[in-house]
Amino acid sequence: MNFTVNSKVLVQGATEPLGAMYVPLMQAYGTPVVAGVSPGYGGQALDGIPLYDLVEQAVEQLGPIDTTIIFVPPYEVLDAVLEAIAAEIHQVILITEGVPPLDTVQLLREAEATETLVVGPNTPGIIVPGQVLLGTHPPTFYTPGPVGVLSRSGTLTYEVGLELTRAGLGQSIVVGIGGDRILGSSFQQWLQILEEDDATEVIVLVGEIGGDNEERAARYIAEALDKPVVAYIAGRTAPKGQPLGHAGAIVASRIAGVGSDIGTAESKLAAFKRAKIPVADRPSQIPQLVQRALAQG
Amino acid sequence: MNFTVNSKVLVQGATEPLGAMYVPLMQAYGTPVVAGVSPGYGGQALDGIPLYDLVEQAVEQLGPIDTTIIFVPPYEVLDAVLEAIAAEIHQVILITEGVPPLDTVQLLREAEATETLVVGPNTPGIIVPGQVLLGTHPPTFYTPGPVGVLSRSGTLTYEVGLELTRAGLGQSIVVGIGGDRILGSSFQQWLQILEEDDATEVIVLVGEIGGDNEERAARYIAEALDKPVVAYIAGRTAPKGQPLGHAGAIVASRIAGVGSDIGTAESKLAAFKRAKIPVADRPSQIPQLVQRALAQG
Amino acid sequence: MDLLEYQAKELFHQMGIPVLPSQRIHHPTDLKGLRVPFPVVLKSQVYTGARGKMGGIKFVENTIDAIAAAQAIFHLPILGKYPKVLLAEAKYNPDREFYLAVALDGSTRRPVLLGSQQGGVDIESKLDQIQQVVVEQEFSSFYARRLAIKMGLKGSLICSVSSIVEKMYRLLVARDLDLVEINPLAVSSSGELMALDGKVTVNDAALGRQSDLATLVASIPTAPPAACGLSLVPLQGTIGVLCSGAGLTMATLDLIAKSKGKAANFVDLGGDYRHCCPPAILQDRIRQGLDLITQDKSVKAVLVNIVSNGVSCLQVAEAIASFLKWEAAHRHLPPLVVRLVGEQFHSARGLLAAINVPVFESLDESISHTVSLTTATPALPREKPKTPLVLASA
Amino acid sequence: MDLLEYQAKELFHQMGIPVLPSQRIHHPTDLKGLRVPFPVVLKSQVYTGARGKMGGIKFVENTIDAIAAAQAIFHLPILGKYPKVLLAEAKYNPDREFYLAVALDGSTRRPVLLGSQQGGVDIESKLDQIQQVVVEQEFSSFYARRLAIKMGLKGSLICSVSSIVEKMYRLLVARDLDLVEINPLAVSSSGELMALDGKVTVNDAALGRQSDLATLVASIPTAPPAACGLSLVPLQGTIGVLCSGAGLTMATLDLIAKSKGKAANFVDLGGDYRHCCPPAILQDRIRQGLDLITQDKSVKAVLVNIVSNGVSCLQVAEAIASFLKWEAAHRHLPPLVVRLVGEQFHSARGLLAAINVPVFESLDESISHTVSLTTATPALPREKPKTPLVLASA
Repeated sequence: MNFTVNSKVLVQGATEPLGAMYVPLMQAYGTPVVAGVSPGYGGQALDGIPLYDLVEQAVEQLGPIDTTIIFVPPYEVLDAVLEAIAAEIHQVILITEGVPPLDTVQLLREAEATETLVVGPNTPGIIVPGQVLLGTHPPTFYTPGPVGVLSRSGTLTYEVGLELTRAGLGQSIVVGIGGDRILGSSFQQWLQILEEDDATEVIVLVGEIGGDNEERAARYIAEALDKPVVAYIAGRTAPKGQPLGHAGAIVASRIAGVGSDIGTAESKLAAFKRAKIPVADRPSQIPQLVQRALAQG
Repeated sequence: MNFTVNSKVLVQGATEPLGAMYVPLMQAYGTPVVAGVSPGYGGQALDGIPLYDLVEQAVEQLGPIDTTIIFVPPYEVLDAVLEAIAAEIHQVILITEGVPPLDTVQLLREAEATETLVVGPNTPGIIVPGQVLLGTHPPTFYTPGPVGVLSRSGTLTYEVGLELTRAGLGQSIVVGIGGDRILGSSFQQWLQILEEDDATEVIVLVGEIGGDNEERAARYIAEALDKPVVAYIAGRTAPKGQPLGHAGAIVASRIAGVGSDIGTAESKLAAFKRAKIPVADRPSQIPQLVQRALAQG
Repeated sequence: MDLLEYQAKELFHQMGIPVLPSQRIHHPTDLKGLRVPFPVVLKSQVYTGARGKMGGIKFVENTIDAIAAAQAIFHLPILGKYPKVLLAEAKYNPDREFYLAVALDGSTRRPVLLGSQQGGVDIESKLDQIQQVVVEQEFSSFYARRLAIKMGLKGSLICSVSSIVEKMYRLLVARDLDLVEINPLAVSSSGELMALDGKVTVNDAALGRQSDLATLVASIPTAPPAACGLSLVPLQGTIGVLCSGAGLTMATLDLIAKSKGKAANFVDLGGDYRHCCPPAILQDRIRQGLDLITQDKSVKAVLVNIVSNGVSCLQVAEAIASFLKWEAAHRHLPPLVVRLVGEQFHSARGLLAAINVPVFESLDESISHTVSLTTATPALPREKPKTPLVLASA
Repeated sequence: MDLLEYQAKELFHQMGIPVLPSQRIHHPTDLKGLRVPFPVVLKSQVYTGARGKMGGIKFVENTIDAIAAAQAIFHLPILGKYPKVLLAEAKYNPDREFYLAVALDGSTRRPVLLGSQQGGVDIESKLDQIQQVVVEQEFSSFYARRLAIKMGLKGSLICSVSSIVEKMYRLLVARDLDLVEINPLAVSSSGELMALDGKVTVNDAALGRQSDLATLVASIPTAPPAACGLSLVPLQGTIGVLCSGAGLTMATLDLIAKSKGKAANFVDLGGDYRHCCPPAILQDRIRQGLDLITQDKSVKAVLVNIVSNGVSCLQVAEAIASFLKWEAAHRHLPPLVVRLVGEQFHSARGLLAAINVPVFESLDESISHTVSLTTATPALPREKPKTPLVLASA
């Protein structure tokens, strides 16, 4: 894993509306964006970075690339990720929302086979405050410090970052794992990474109803984590959506090995309770719980 | 590579007409056929070997299996090979003729990713005379000895084996690489194996018109082989088939790096001549050339 | 988005999954022209697996009984919904009933095959008997046979059941589905298989490349709007909520409930990375969202909570001001409370203060203020509904 | 098996590859009802890329000229074949002509994408300008873009050309094809692309699961028989050859030529591992093969060379004897020479010797004997054609 200013960052879909909007923001923050890829734009430049028609051309010209940030439209995401993997890029930040889940399944099969880290899809990406912005986070909301933030949300992550920053609690890294049901990286994977990250002293986990990511994270925290964790869950009062038939409940419950109410706020809160993880009632309560965890740590 | 009596051999499609016919012949020769797989026949037996519904059940019951011989119908071959690979069988003898080439491409992608040796499709398989029969070769045509035989044909391979045996020249191994355009193992791969095989002193290469397998083999022999090779080419007077359009010629010629007459008898004979490999005029002349090669060696 | 049973069965039929002869009934009198021979099952086409217990399924032996039964079903609400159409299907007497499904699983990040020999109406009580096979690599038929073996099938049922599972999988992939379920899969004494009921869940994100399904889904009255359209979710309270991003919207609704307020409805404008609605068009979407929310007469106050990296506070404020200017001239609007953070906050607050719209930087404060507007009956004068007229006349 | 141009273009059209408006012409008078506006190109529908040079393509401006041109083309043999149908197509004036193809490559064991900016009639002389991309893993669009870049394309042509290459690839996979070629792909000055001529090679082994293509191919007069049917290949000489396996058949034909004999035709019975015709039915196939071969009046002698592990020599001999018994009663048959090896050789030789059919174990001897029958005019008495009658009366 290399998310530092000493890495090389590529942007796929640099000339798409979202790409064109966020490339200058990332550059302004000091992110080492070395090139953009947009088929048909090869030879042109965008905000001072060269554009290529193919990822492999960028690699050929600029040497190995560490991370690619993907802004291409949803139905082009699968191809963009396969192209990046074929060019031996092993960190993919997949910003785009609306990727058909079967495409995500297919790109993750290839990512697993090649040991490629995929963050997302449907994510604000990653910010290492004071160092590097790999996504859409508003930089002014964050400041360097000891709190690692993991979240399934976008704007709610900004909100939590802002609350921490205002309380004088800077962040070591803020990771949006993505809002989709099928995701490249899980809470569990990132907990493992942050457990070993020297800059991180406490972890904030921002969850949502749906899926079993929080339940699995809670079990993992109880079993394997030494650093303190503070959680928040959005959606306790959300109207119930259409359930995914019998199979939805069945799959989640069989795999998580718990009751079939998996995915509800109750299930997630119970899982955190079992794992003795303090849960904030509201975003503004998070800094207080973090401070308490830091004081005990 | 393990083609000995100390290996475990599975037959997929054991209850298919071809499977049912050749299983007893292979057993009679001493081939260690430990099980057959035919969905729906699990729990039954065939010629004293147990039948399973799934390959993984056979592996579960009998431990790791070295080689699977596949007799299933053409459109079921892709699935059978993927099933064998998923059960961690790394040697596949693919007897079936008529596999759609795109299925072969797909199964070979998976075979390459898992370092699985695929012999065929459309092949009589392998015989190690006096030891093991993995395919449809008529055992009485062969006898142990120092000649390694590599062939793209079926019955013509039997013919060549018989000529050698009658001339008192036994065989170390006889391999049908298969008659299709897309094949799992190439002449080149087997030449490399036989070069290092202590039992093999001379190699007979039985080629046919079409494709560039012989041309590539000739180049490889000239560059990398110490053991003597004798060749034979069938089809010098065959009526020209429908050529495969421009692309057919182009692909072969660009890859082989030679003229676009690639695939013709003339091209193959010229390639052998360049590589100084003696070519028999007729099958009955092969033993004589082999004897000469052995005498010189 | 779920398809109705008859739509799911049409897809099954196209894939070669066996279904019974059937006919759609739009009106009870359609039964006079019934081509399916009696006895026949009439089924209410609504979205629930439990309609049988609620009287939505009836067996009939002749036309007169059928018409009477159809009239009853058309007038029977199931979970509050009346069917627009019934399905008249041949009656089938299964020997056994299996359960089969293919779904996407977030934990393994793979499609999974599910199956049980104990299918039928009480599947929820038999969850622990359902077997599961994860499709690790590219699908191949042996995964389906693996499920059949795990289900405990023997002999010819291994291939006949796995062949149906394979078709369900191919349907899932070909049509970008989230779920394909057959329950029950009837098994006759001779081993014949028949999908008696089916469920298909379409993936909304994929509708843009599944034109057939998009047409089908559009015909369903409760269908959600196209991917990037705005959708108003109605609730039971008095506060309208306009928010950006699903997580923040849920958090906002939670906070309202915690402050004893009740949301009347909400519109989620979406996060920063929707390809079809980039931040550049957020201003338009704010105006549309406010319009949707304020059409609901039960809304006594509106909370706008926008957090975005793509659009400044001032741009949001301008969009709100422009909505108020245009709309307040035509109709009565409830008071607005705005919560903003980020660039140009102070300019934004100044702009909205000028038209008497309070702006907060703290989410908690914005919520307690909004809730107070709907609970304290005598509203403060400066938040009375007609204030925006000041701007309209300015 | 190649498709005709109009069939290939129909497939292109289904895949969304741009083709010109066109109409099939079965008879010159069909041109009176032509819906394609003039000027029009009339093209002979035969299998060769060089038909233009041979007069098989004509441009016409009006109906009278068109009918005359069509009559000429219908009566013009191309490589010995007359067209059954012409294609009337709108005339198009390309700015440039590209070459594109997707094929299967035996060396890399992968599909390959091929392309050049120098397409058109003289492609053979420009082979070294054709760029190639091997589709290593599962196909994805970037492989097609990689080809476009290698071809030297820039700007919007990268995506427009690669989109056509992608469609060609998807067509290859969806229809189990060996080759999809577009030459030329016309490029207009505005960058519009149009497939002016196309070639599609169907894979015979896959026809069993491509029912649409199987129907199409069956309509082609020179189509080969179904996968396991027997096929007689006609040649110019006097010896009929019945043999088992393609390699052995070719070797046998080579040996006949080496011995100054000339093959009249041959039937390859196939090897030991065809799923649809296992050794168990080899006896039937031997009888059918002999029937096909001996229908040809130019056959002066028949060589049967059967090497099989599935069927014994005696079984082969029985099949030959039974054929002779039945057929010789009805018609004159040329003399047979049989070459066998393997189990029960002596019983087989005994059986056939009894009906005066010589059996050899050596391939070389069987061939020199057969050739001698066709070159030495006065045949030996014991091989005279009517000998099998001995058996028939036995």
